[in-house]
Amino acid sequence: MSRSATPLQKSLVDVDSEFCKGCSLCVVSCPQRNLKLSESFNRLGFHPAEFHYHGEKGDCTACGICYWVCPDFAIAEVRRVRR
Amino acid sequence: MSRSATPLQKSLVDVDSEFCKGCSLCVVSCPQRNLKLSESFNRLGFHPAEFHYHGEKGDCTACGICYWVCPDFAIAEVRRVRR
Amino acid sequence: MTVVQGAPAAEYEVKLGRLSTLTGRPTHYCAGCEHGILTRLVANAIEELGLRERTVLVDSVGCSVFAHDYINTDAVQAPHGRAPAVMSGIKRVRPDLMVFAVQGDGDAVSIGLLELLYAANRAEPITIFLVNNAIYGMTGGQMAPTTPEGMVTTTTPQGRDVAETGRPLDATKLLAGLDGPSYVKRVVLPIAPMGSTDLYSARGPLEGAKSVLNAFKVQMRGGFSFVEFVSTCSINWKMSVLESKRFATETLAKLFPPGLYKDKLGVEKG
Amino acid sequence: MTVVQGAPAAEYEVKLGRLSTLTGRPTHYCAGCEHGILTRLVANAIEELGLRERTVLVDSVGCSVFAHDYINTDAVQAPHGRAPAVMSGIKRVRPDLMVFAVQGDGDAVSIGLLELLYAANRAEPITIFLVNNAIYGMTGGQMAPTTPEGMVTTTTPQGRDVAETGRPLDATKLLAGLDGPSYVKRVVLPIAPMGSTDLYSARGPLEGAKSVLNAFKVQMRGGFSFVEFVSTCSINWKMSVLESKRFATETLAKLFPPGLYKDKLGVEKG
Amino acid sequence: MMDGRDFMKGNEALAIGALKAGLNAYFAYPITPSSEVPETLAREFKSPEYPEFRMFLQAASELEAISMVIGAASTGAKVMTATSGPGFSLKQEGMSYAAAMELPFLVADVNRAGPGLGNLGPEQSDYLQATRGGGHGGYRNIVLAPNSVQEMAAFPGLGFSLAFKYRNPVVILADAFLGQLKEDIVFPKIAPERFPTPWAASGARGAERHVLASLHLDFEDQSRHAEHLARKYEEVESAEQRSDSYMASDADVVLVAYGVVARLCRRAVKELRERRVRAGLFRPVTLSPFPSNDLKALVDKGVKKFVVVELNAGQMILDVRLALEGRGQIESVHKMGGLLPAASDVVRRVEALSK
Amino acid sequence: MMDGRDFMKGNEALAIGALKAGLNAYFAYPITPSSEVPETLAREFKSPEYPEFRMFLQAASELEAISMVIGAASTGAKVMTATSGPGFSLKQEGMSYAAAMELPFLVADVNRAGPGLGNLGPEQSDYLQATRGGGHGGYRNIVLAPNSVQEMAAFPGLGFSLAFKYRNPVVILADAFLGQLKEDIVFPKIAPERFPTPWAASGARGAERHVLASLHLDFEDQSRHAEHLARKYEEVESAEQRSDSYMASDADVVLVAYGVVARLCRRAVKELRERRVRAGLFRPVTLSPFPSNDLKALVDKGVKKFVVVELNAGQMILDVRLALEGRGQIESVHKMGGLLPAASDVVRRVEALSK
Amino acid sequence: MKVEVITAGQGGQGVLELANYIAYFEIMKGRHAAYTPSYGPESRGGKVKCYVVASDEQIDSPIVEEPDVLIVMNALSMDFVPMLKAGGTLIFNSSLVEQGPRRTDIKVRRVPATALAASLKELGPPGGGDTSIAANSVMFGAFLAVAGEPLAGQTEAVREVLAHFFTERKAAYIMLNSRAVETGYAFVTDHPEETSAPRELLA
Amino acid sequence: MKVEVITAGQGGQGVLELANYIAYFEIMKGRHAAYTPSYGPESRGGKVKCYVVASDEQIDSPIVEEPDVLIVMNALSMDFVPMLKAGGTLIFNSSLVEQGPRRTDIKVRRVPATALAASLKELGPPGGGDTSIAANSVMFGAFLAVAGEPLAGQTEAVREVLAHFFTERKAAYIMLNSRAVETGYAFVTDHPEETSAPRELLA
Ligand SMILES: Cc1ncc(C[n+]2csc(CCOP(=O)(O)OP(=O)(O)O)c2C)c(N)n1
Ligand SMILES: Cc1ncc(C[n+]2csc(CCOP(=O)(O)OP(=O)(O)O)c2C)c(N)n1
Ligand code: SF4
Ligand code: SF4
Ligand code: SF4
Ligand code: SF4
Ligand code: SF4
Ligand code: SF4
Ligand SMILES: [Mg+2]
Ligand SMILES: [Mg+2]
Repeated sequence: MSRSATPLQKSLVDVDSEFCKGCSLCVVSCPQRNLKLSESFNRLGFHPAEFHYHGEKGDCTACGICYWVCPDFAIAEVRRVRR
Repeated sequence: MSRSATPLQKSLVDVDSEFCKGCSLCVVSCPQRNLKLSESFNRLGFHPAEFHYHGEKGDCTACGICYWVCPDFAIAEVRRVRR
Repeated sequence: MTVVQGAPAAEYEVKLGRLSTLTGRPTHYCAGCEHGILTRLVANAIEELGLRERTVLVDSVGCSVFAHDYINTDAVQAPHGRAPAVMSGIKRVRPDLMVFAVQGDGDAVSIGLLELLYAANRAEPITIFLVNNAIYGMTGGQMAPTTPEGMVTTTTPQGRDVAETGRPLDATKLLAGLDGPSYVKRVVLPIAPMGSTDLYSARGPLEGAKSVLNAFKVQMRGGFSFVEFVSTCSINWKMSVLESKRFATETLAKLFPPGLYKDKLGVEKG
Repeated sequence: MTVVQGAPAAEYEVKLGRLSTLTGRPTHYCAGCEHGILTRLVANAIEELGLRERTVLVDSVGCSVFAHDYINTDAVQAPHGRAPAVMSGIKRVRPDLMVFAVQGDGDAVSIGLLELLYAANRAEPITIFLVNNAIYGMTGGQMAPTTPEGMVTTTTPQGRDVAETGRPLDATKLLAGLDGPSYVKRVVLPIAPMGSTDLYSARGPLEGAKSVLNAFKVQMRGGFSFVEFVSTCSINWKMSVLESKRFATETLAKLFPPGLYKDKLGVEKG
Repeated sequence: MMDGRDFMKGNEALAIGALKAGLNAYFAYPITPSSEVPETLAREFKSPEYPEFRMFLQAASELEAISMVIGAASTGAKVMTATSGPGFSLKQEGMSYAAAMELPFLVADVNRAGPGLGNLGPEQSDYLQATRGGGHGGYRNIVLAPNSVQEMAAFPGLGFSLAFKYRNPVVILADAFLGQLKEDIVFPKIAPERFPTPWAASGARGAERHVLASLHLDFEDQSRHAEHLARKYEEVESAEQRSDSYMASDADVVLVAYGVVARLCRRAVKELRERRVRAGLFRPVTLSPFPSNDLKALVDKGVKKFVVVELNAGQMILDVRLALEGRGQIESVHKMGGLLPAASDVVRRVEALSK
Repeated sequence: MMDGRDFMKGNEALAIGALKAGLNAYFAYPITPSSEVPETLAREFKSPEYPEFRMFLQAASELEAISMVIGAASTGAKVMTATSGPGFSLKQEGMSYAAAMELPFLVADVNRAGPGLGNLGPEQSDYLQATRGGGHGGYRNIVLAPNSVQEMAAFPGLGFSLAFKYRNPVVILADAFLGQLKEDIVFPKIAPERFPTPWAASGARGAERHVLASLHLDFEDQSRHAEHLARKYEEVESAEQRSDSYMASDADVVLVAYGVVARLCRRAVKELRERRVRAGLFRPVTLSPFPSNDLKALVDKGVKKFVVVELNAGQMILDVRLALEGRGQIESVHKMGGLLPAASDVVRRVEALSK
Repeated sequence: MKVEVITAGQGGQGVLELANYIAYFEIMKGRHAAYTPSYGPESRGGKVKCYVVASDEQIDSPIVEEPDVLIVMNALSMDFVPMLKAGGTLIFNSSLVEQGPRRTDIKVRRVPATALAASLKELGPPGGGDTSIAANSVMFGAFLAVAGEPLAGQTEAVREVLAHFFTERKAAYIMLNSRAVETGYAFVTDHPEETSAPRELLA
Repeated sequence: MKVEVITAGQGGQGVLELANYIAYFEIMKGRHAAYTPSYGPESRGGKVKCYVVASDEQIDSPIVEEPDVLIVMNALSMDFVPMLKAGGTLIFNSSLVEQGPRRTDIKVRRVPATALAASLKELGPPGGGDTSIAANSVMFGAFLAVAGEPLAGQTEAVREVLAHFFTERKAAYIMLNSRAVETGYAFVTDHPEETSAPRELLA
């Protein structure tokens, strides 16, 4: 289970890394580039995606794209801080 | 076998009456009305068509319509006098 | 043999006569049925093209299953609906043969729809004649996929309810929508009552004769050809022969409009 | 359960989260496969419509045969190609149920084409999602009826020769040509490379989500709904995952153009 | 009729019998000589007399039909289909799936003469196909063989009981003769049996969900399932053998026949008895399970000669041989192609044998 | 390989074997675990090495495939199709037509675990379906059971010989294990056999025309045809039984097994002999006709105990029982679901039995 | 007591219906009956042949190998005469069959059924039409007479039999057919040709 | 003489190929060999297990119940160790398997196959790439060493084996893999750990 979020960010994505097959769909689809494939392997032998709040192009907006494109339910939750 | 043609008519139609099922398609399609269903029965129990050179509307023209519409190959031949 | 009374045969020439492509056996078809008419058209075209000795008829299952009793060529029987696949099998190993089938609407448009569509889509050089009488003739008048709305059949005793059973399927339209076929045509085959006169028009059979010939020509030129013949089944429609002609040419022909739907090779232009 | 470091769960609200319509089991699908994406879309729509407890999934045979392992509803397995008929059987005795299937292109457009066309023509109130990956995925990459010309598959090692095997069949077009269906749509499901940037567009999955929801709504309103998803099979196409997305969205999408082919009930208008 | 009797064809009786047994749905593709089944049902569809008969649908093919049956049966509904040989062959894949998914339903096969298209006369040539599983994977059908219009009417009820009890397809194996035969019959006035279907897939509704699938990728899973099915078939084998005997217990020669042939043989037995030949008749009512126990019991009682009469080249005779395992002489009388043996022929054969 | 040997899968060998036997055409719908057959043939299609291989076509379904086979076989061509259980079930109607029309061709069934979808492991659960005619109307297939990659390569040739000799479909019944197994094999260098086909429908060409139909509306016609087929099957029965034995003639216990199971049993026999148990092996090579004569001969030689080992709940054992008719004790060892029995299990069972 | 009947003729002559009338009549009398139609290709033209077996007991075989009564409607079907049981009765349609049987061990009734039916023109469809199709009902009457059924008091039963088969649109023909039955009955009673079937045959 | 081998690992590790190399090598030496892949669902990820039986005689059973040699590529596949014949040899990929076997009645060879393969980077695809996929060839080499095959003079044979499987586009990898075979062979020869398999096993 990947837990790479910094506390109290506006929005967060939980990657269930044991479900991840490292297909990189989330990585290439995230408009902010908040996701990267990890260097390490998961139990299935894949490099799972890791969430970073500060993406290459900006902060996670909880847009949900990664959630919708992930074929393996590995993007388990997209959360937003309560207003 | 119906042989109702008068000798040396311009054209003739031979009805193979044992093939005829009396469906009357030739009767109602012949433009000259040269064909009629016989009063008698054939071996199959049908009233076979009979050819008459002088039809209700004129003489047989060897147009072949009866030949083409007959479902039972009972219009065996359409003949014309040799010129 | 017929002898014309007093008219020596020598004085006449046969304009239209017996065909060696017919076996000469009387048919099992009911009186007035288009299956019989088509048999003659087919035999005539085969003879005209000189193809009798390299033709294989594929029997479909329906009233046309008897076709080989009348058409005097080699013949192979297909399981119900599978004639297009059997034909494909023959043609794939013997492209020199002329292969054709007469299928019923149940055979071709119900159980055998997949085989029909696939053979057409593969552009198999074969010829299929569809006798669409809007009913299962041979088995005693059950609903066919082509049965018009409201028609009473033995399995739709209250008339066909399209909300339950779907609308009549149009095979010609489906085939015309595919790239494969070269020749797709629909002909209303029965003789047709002509307005006020009590004469019936033979346009259907005459158009049919031409279409059969063209269909074979298309196959000879390597194309897939298909002609649907809107037909009758007076026995199972529970109509007189002439009533059935009226129904087919007036009502069915509206549901299944005749026409040349596809003619890639331009055979109709001659 | 995931715990966000230092961020008490209470301070966050879940915008998108776990679905009770998913079993929570990891999938057998290959990495990056649209079968997986579609599974989430379907589960999401069922949950959104509150239909989980009256839904029956019909498993087709193909990679989607595993669907019941992931989608947490009642399920019945159909023989290869027969899902539309099995669904019809269910729906005819239990019109209160929501019945859907995910079919592959081999399942639906090859062996099961007749069942698909007939169920559509009868306007069965069922929903079919077609995953068109242009190949037989589950069985290791044989030619499908949707395989584009020239594509190498294990049964077309020289590339598909359409002169021998026919042109790719377009199920969406065939269905749109029938009266029965209420909703016929084609969506290019994979994420798509966007011109010069190295970002991929998620329009496919998002459009997919909407289409799945609409398809179910159509069924709820008594209509037959069908959505074809142009998809990938990187494993059997022998491409990397991202190469396969490019091929699907650029090449396949031309052969199978996306669009709303039919929307009798106007669900897309809202 | 005033005395509560009806006069109808076997096929019609099968249809009405199914309705009286609470039939919910019928899906089939027409084929002679079974067509009166759908035709009768089409007439009764939506009749207030059979409110449980919710669906009659003519399918586009036998494949579509059996798949619709699978779908409807999955929900726990009482479903039937009827066909004849060529159509039954097409249904074999579906039958295999259904057996694997343990779905209860009825299939009537009104056996015509075959193989191939054959003709529309009666035969019993689908015996092995029906009893041994014409489909792949080694499942078994339960097979009932009516021999009268009365039984054509009664066996749908019996069939549903067995189908739901064992969660297995039941085949009613009739033939063209029985289908067309008309006799006077009585429909007993009993309410349709109800069967609990806790396994049905018809929406989870708060309860556990049900998955009806025949896929078991794991070898151990599939093996367990196959063993479970095998045990079930053994249970059926030991509990459900049914047969009829007529003058068999003191017989020297016993005719073995089912269906309409058994009636012809019953007549032959009477004639033989008149000629002082101690003949008897053994009629399997279930063809699968084959009533081996009752047949063996006859051997135990001293019967030594058996004449198997059937409308095929020798199919049931294999089950007779399996049951007897060498104990007793077995002769075969058969006829095919739509023809029936004459009772007098049977009499002659038995007389010859008993000399 | 330098020494003329090849190393390939059973499925590949079947394909190449068919090509070397002069295959003209192949029509099939892919199904695991038979897919290497079409895949191999697709690769060789249009290769100059096999000029007689004129047609490879992937059909849209098994129904289309078997119908194409019927068409091509009608012209006298050498045709094959391959499939597995579910697909074989779908082909049963076509098989029945083909048997009725007396068409020669090959069908390979690479048996997977069933019923239904089952899984992709090996089973022998299509035994009765293949040997007893899974289709309607009481025809018979000729069924060959290879047990090695070498036989997978050789049996298409044998199959065509039998098919054309008797004008009957021949089934090569393999299983998932044999299909996937790779072994070293040798293709003998012999020219493909040619078969006269005076009956073929391929254009009359001055000669008498040929009608290949299974329709015989007249009962007497159909009866004659059915009797003709029955006589043919009897002829096959008496002339074509094939089997292999291994250490069987002096054995106390004989294992009966076919296909890959026979190889496992051969190993078990060796182990048993090492343990001084006089075990032997009887392997049916033709499953239909079943080699009853050779099996009976073993009883005549004094073998009293038989252990039938098969990958199903007990199918071939019926043929063994029919052959022995009570003479000898018969035990069954079986495994299903893709699993194979361990040779050691077999050894244990036989040891227990021989005590 | 058991009686076995074969009716034979050509498609369209109402041979099946005739057999049905007989079977249904027997059932109405409280007996068991089995009726077997011609199955097979003959049903589309050609010969048609039906079996009827009626009995007080459950019927063993519905197949008739040696009929007690054979009713023949057309010339071709005289082929079945050899099947007739010695001492049995042949009733044939003398309107269409010229040549009587050769056998001398049977009783024979010539009934000009087609002609008798055709003579009932006034009961035909309005506008006048061929009533010869009621020839089968004439034969039903003839059968009843041969079987020694007293027609008096049975008119109602006969009508009920007909009503069972002539339903809906066809109900209009009940009158014609019941008159045809009477005609056939009367004809046989009035022409005690050769010898009549013994009473006990159907009793 | 007969040798029975099981190769086991995870999809993508080249377990099937490894077994193929062994079988083909045996055949090239003029012996008979039978190779059985994992069939079934495992083929898509999960455990993969292959049998190889090689023998001078015709092979009875291709099924391996008690292998003489077991080659394990990943941790999960150590599950197969109980199958190994007493006295047999286990070769395992110590790069991915931390925990050795518990059994003491077998010979054991730890070969860091993945690491050894990865170290052959210079032979990888141009632009650098992971060569750890050649771990199976390393194991092939290890097997040859364990089996007592003299590698000297066999390089050609090994190359032929590889050439049989690496065709067309894949031919580029022959070099990498034959070096990997040598590496595996050398590793085993250099690390005579525990005890080595007896020569006669494969002779
Ligand atoms: C597999 C199978 N199913 C059903 C049948 C029965 N059957 C024979 S012909 C036919 C349909 C006939 O209708 P159609 O094809 O329209 O031909 P028609 O007789 O009307 O010309 C059917 C259902 C069969 N012979 N085989
Ligand atoms: C009757 C039958 N024939 C063939 C098969 C083998 N089979 C299983 S899935 C499949 C096709 C898979 O392709 P597709 O439907 O496109 O699904 P995908 O896996 O690509 O999603 C085939 C041919 C089968 N299971 N049953
Ligand atoms: S929610 Fe949107 S922004 Fe955040 S990681 Fe996912 S795709 Fe990127
Ligand atoms: S899309 Fe899902 S499976 Fe693919 S890399 Fe991202 S989290 Fe992993
Ligand atoms: S040939 Fe023409 S004119 Fe002459 S009879 Fe025939 S239809 Fe009439
Ligand atoms: S069309 Fe032919 S069958 Fe019909 S009446 Fe005329 S001749 Fe006779
Ligand atoms: S049943 Fe119908 S289609 Fe068949 S021959 Fe008679 S009229 Fe023609
Ligand atoms: S085989 Fe193809 S379709 Fe199937 S899961 Fe893998 S990528 Fe998806
Ligand atoms: Mg029709
Ligand atoms: Mg696909």
